[in-house]
Amino acid sequence: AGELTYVVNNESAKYDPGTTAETFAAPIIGNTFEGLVRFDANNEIVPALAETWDVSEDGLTYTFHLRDANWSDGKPVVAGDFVYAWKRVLTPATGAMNAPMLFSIVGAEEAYGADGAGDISISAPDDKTLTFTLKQRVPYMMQLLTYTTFFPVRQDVVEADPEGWTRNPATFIGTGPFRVTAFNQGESVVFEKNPEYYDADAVSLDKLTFRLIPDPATALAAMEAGDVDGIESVPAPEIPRLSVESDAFMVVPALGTTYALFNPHQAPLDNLEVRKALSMAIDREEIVEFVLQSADIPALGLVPPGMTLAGEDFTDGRDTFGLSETADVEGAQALLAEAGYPNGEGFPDTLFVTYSSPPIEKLLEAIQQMWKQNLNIDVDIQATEWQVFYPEVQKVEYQIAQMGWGADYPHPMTFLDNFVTGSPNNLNNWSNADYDAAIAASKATGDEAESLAEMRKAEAILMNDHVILPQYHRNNYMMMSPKVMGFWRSTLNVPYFRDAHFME
Amino acid sequence: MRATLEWREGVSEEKTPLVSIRDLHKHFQVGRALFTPRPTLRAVDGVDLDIFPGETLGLVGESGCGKSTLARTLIRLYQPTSGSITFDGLDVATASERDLTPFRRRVQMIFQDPYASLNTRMTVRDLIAEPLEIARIGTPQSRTAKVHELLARVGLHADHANRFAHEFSGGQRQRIGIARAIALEPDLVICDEPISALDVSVQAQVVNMLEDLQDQLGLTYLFITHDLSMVRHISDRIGVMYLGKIVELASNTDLYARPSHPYTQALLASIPVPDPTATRPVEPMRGEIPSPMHIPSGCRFRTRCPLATDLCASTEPELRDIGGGHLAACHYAGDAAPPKAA
Amino acid sequence: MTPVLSVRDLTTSFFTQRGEVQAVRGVSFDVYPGEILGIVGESGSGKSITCMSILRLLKPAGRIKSGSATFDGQDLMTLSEADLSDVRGNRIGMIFQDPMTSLNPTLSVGEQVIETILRHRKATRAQARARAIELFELVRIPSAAERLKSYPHEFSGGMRQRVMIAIALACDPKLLIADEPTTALDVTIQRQILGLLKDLQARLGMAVILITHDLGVIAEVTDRIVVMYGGLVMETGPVRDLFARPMHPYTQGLLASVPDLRDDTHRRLTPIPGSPPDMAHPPSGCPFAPRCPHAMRQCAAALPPIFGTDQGARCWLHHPDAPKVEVAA
Amino acid sequence: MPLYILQRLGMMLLTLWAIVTLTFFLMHAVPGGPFVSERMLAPEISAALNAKYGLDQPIWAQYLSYLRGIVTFDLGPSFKYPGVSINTMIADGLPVTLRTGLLAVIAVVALGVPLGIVAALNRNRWPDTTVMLIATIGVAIPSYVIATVTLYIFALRLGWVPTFGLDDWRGYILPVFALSGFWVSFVARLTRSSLLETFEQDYMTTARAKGLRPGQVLFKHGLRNSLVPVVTVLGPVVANLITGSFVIEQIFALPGIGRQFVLSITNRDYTAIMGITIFYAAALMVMILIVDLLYAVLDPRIKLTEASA
Amino acid sequence: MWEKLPPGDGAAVVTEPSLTYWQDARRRLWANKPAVVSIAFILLLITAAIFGPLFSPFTYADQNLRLANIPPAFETYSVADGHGTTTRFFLNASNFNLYEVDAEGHVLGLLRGERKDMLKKSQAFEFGDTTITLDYSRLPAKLVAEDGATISPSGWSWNRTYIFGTDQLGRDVLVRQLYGARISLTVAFVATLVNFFIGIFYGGIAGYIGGKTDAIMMRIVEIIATIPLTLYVVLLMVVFDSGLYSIIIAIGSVFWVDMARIVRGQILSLKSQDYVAAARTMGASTTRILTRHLLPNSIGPIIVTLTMLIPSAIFIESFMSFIGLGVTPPLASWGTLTSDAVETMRAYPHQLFFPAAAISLTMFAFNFLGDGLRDALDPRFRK
Ligand SMILES: Nc1ncnc2c1ncn2[C@@H]1O[C@H](COP(=O)(O)OP(=O)(O)OP(=O)(O)O)[C@@H](O)[C@H]1O
Ligand SMILES: Nc1ncnc2c1ncn2[C@@H]1O[C@H](COP(=O)(O)OP(=O)(O)OP(=O)(O)O)[C@@H](O)[C@H]1O
Ligand SMILES: [Mg+2]
Ligand SMILES: [Mg+2]
Repeated sequence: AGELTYVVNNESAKYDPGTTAETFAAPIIGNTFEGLVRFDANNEIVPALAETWDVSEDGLTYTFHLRDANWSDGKPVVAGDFVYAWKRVLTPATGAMNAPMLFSIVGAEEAYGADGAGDISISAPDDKTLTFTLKQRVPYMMQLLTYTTFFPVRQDVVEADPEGWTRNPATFIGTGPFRVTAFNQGESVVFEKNPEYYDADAVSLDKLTFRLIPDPATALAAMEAGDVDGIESVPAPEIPRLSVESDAFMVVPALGTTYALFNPHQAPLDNLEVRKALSMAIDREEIVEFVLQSADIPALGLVPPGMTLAGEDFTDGRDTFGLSETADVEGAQALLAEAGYPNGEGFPDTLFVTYSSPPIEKLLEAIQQMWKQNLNIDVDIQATEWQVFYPEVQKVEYQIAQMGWGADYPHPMTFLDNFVTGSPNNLNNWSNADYDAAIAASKATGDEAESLAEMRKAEAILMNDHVILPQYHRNNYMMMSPKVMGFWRSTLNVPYFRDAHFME
Repeated sequence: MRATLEWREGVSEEKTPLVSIRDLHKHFQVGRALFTPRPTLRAVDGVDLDIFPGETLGLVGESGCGKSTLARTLIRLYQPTSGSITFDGLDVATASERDLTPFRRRVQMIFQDPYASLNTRMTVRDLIAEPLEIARIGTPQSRTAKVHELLARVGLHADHANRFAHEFSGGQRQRIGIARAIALEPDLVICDEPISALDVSVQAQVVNMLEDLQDQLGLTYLFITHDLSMVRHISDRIGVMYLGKIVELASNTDLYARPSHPYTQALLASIPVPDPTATRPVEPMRGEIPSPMHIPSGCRFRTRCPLATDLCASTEPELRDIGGGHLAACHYAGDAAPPKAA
Repeated sequence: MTPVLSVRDLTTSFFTQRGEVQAVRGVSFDVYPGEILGIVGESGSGKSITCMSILRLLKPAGRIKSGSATFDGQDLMTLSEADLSDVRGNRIGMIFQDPMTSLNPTLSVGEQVIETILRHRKATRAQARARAIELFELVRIPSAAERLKSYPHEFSGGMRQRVMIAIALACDPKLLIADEPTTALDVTIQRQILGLLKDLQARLGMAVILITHDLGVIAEVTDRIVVMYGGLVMETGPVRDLFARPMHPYTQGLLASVPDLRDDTHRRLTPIPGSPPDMAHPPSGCPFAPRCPHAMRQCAAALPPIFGTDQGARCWLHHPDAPKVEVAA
Repeated sequence: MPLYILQRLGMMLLTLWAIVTLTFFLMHAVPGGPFVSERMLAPEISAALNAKYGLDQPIWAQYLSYLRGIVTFDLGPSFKYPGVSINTMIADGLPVTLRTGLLAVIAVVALGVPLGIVAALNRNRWPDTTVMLIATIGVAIPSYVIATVTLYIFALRLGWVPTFGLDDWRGYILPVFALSGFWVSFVARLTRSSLLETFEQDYMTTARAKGLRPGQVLFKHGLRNSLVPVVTVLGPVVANLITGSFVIEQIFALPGIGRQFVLSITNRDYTAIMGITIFYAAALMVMILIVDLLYAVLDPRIKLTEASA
Repeated sequence: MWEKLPPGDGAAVVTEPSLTYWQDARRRLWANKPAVVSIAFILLLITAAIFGPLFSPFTYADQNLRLANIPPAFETYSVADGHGTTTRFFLNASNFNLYEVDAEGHVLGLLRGERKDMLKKSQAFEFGDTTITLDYSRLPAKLVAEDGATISPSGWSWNRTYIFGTDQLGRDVLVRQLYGARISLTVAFVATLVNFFIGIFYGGIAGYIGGKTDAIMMRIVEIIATIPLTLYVVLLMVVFDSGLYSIIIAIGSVFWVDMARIVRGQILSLKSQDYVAAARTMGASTTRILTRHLLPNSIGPIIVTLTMLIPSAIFIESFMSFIGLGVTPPLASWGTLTSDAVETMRAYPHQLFFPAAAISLTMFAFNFLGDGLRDALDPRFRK
């Protein structure tokens, strides 16, 4: 029992699980919908709407056996709902941003290219069974299935109002522990316990409110004044104080890495020595301790810690790729001299572009100054709106560009896939046949350990080429009243209130 | 002693008028009605007038009869409603502001309200030097010298050049206006009650100065005033205005000797005499003063005229020559004796 | 008879960047009930400032340095601002010299009359309006009712002046201070207005201070005159005596400057030669001395007192020891 | 007069058209688009989205179809928020913005003008100095600082007002204060300067000479003649305030259109940009028309001349 | 005594030097103390902005990350190490770091203790034989000696190294502010110029000419005022590049509309004055009537508006910098310093205080100067 108010800083534009790609939608969809499987508080895959599942020997055919569960309006969830939902995503007219997530299903990509027509190997042999076949092995398929794109939607509701159904509490019918009672745009989303939820007994909260407070400082004030029970983020300068002062303060590891991209097609960054020198010359520890003033982790590689495969964390025993957490000034200077710029002389004017964001700009200023001090080179920073910045990065028209990546699913591949030749997210047009081969090999094998080894190999190839400048691995900093128990936030940033309850 | 301009002896035939006004009208929309048409006020309602070079034309008339409006229209501060104004060949009524530039230089005006016409943010020096500056005459030093000279002419101190208009008395302000108007030695000066605020001694001084200037430079004056003794003294010809129209126009001697319009007669009879022992006839005129928003039919003076007849109510009298160039707009002026003249 | 207004030793200066301008330098006079007192004098001699000082209406730069003005037994100089505002516009009406700038350009002329009435009289708006129409008719503004709605800029100079007169007369004041009330009026209307003043004077016993340059008007309506020069009263006396026998050379010069109506010979006018003193640096002696045809060393040395009782003049010539000079006008 | 108003309204449509056209092409000329999001879209997805929203059409065709929409008062669907029409977006956000905005307008008038009067009446004495010091700080400190600082002090430290939202009347205090601070200061200064000018006029002496009470002199004669610059400022201010402020709505978490507008620009939500711009333009032009009409009411010498005159 | 006065005597002729309006105005301005002080302040500020940084060991870009967020004044503690040396240091209460200082208040460096103990919320520091524990399990944090006694500060001191403290990257706030003054004052200057030369004349011409011209000109103003600034700025940024030059263009092209409207309103009510009519009859050109008559008489609202628009310009610049048009990091303007510091307002108020105070003080100076100018230009005002 109880009412809980949780502050979010951003509002999503779309709550349609199938079409949205916005991280801000996750808190709402994550508490109102469930897919076949879900993560528990320990980031383990547990059954959700699917009670059991079988994967074929070759790892290509998946069969899920659904439990008896109802939609929030009382209608039973059937396998056909999944078939409808997934095929809808694969219809271009739907405008689903994450449609490519389904492209590994046989026939899916072809169907998308043909306006949704064609055979897609998704089927529901009966109301309780869902099966699909993949073109190739996808080692992270189960993790992927926790993503909203794979959630079922109700055909009757969606077709009645394809655009508007997610805006109306009456038609926003889900399968999750809560259901929406009010969408107050720009202000709040209010939920109540969903009595039709298959595990409704576990749900304690009667009322849950996500209050939109865009300004983290205001949100913090609201939290400190006791007006709300939890806030999604805290202003960075307050982290030292809160971490000692407040028992509501929480550090939640996030699967994210902040890095910069070197454009290997542009002088002087086409020179590996230059790239490596630049990367070696920054003191990541100082950045974390004094610039971010947070508990973030200095990054020496692309993939963040926190993803376990074959019983090991991906980053366990990872090489440092010639980098160190503190700056290796002499090494960097030597490399730069080798590259033809002793003591930075003759180093061409270089532009470091970023998107407008005060903390990121601050970080870049620190890096800029480190390069200046340690290597005596001048790099200009240019911050522009995301809308201006991103298209230029897409066109690979930059020298150094600030970037970052957060996991879509908790598997290293979500990071590594981005650097495969031809990937839409390969933003510096880096191409390496060995890398591509290692990624392909990692996907092809059914052996987790081998897959892990191939991925580590791939990361090493990428990192040793120094086309990215890793900076730090992110944590999320939030607050939740210590009276609230059972709340957890996943490493994918979804806050789960399913089990949340107030301590007596 | 100065020779009177003998305009009657055929000068007018030779001389082309400097200013020639024909059937000039200036109407105003008055009041502030947001959604109904606003009433029309006929301030100047059909004026014909010639002003000859070198003469002083006096203009007298009842307060509110349209003298200032006529003057302001003549100088194109108001856009005429209809009619024509010709100044030395220039069609003032329709000329563009650019074409008016030389005209503006040649015609100056002394405003009835001295204070309002002086920019309070300028020193007297700047005020008086402004026309010179506009005309690009002289250097700053020579202009200052000229300003001092002008100040002396109107009876002010050179010291006053540094002060601002609000530091002066009414009469002093008036004199600043006069100095400014004559600074350029224009061809025509329109004097709208230039001396009413001055004490008699200064009046005399200023009038003498105006006359001297006229002698030296051949200036022409249009002299609007209520001071009938002064207008008689200074004018060559005098026009009498009543409710937007000229009702009588004659040489100064002629007008005083032979006032032919009943309004002129009433006017002359009302002049106060600076002699406490003098006795005066009873009030010469009674009756409601008509308003320029409701001008009476026929003769506009008939409502107050002791001689008015039915003819006066129906037909508007023309301004006609009643002999010797003496013009009057009365059916019974001159030879046509009034029927029941007392 | 006790005077309605008794001004004693009024001294007013303006404090400007250039120093002190002594506009009024110790003016004294009395106004008796039902009397019309004329003030004439050189332009800039302090007439207007005297009047403004009486009602304490000077602009901030001006300061009354000393003196008193007793009206109805109260010294206006020491009255509180609130009490004074009950006197202003009510028991003392004031007509300003400059009618254009003295009327509020954004209020209709009618409103400006009506508000005065409403301020001092218990009247409804309609009554006040009726009174305003009556006043407009009294001052001969045609179509009075209609023109209440007009704005000052829609009126001719003379009409504005008459609006000022209407405002001043609105509450039947005991004393009217009229600063050149008829300069912008033609003679017929001037006569009617002067007739109106005389009528009010006779009917209500209203006293009037009339400032004018028109000696004809002075001669016609005033009972007594005060002649001012250089911030000082130069001569005062009953109008007939003063016109007949001006005692002060300045008064003589003034009277001599008037053009003669009966004369059409374009005879040159005879102004007083020279120019008036600069009040920022007033001479220590008689301010008229530099222009006076009879000036003596004594005149430049010391300011003369007023000699004479009924008719008096501030001139050393009237000192018993002074040489007698021909002072005929 | 009615003719004048009609003419102005006609001109307004023309101006609106110009604004729509300029904004439309400007908006499309600016880099980015509604579907640039956090991450890269596969080309086929972008193509699908562009086709869905008609962005694959030539620009002039988009322009014409947009124009067709607005003549029927249909501002179109949001590109960013599927299922939301711009009409509802404005209708939803407007009440909040209007309430705070109008309160701020009231504050501007009810505080700015009296403060200006007090300052003018006490020229160079302590009340004047105090008001002018506050007014100077009021313009020198931007509203986001005022908002953040007051929020910290009054909501968090003192707990006098809620930290966010408008659920009770106290919630309005800080947003309205922060919204109006700059304009209160501006109006106070303008009023003061204008009044001082008016105090020098002769008719103020006349008003005193008539025995009017100080209040009458001040309000009827002084203030009215000083209002032209104040009204000039107030007109656009009203239009500004009733269309909201990003900063204030952001900091106090108000669901208004001011924040929405800025977001729509960062998101390149084309229809929302256009819709709110049109709304603002209309509000501004109506206010400016009202200002012009007020000029004529305040000062009869100002003539409203029809453009044809 | 009674003999005739020789002509010319008795008239004390004192002639004052001839002053034009402008000379007179200047004289009045010099007599206005607040205005003179303001002029001095502004000149000082400009001088400081130009030459000040030369006297500092730091540049706007020099970072010392370890000395980030140091306040301008602090309470110092002294600890003896048992070998005759005492260490003076202070505690930064917002990030729980200890910084060594010398007796004068020069900051010597960050004191490194053991790793922070996140559980016990404490950190130990060793000074020779003495160990001191920083205990922040309870706020305010306190320093505890080995015997468990709380150490109290020995006094307080101004920060001599960084007079205004340091920012989040350990840069000298004062030096950054001096550099920021260059940009912000330039922006203020440009805004003033634009308002003077475009706003005032645009509004003046519209108001004075009236009619069709006015209608069209004011519609253009409406259009400029409505087109979203952000779009416009983004486009400018794409066309030109970021930098001061583009800010000048951006501010120059849109930042005068308020002034134009104000001036137009003033002119509308002034143009029917008789002195304008008088000037027209003298043949004065429109320019002259505007510059000599109408504008001087509108100076009050003009100056007020100008002094209000300057801070707006300074903040618009920071907004433009945020979206990429404007100063590029690490350079900062007063506007960007202020907006960056809002985030740290609670933890490090000095970072907000100094730029905000700089802007406010400058505005005071501009206001006093503006008021002084206005009074100087209006002869009717008494002193
Ligand atoms: N701007 C205006 N708008 C409307 N009516 C006006 C305007 N100017 C003058 N009038 C009206 O026109 C008539 C004539 O005014 P004008 O000023 O010409 O009179 P005048 O002869 O100069 O009188 P006075 O001798 O009193 O100055 C008056 O009735 C006046 O009310
Ligand atoms: N604000 C002021 N500052 C400085 N001097 C002033 C000011 N007002 C008036 N004076 C001076 O005071 C003197 C008296 O002025 P006042 O207006 O009383 O003259 P007046 O007798 O009414 O003259 P007029 O007949 O010309 O109206 C003049 O010399 C004038 O210059
Ligand atoms: Mg007139
Ligand atoms: Mg006077």
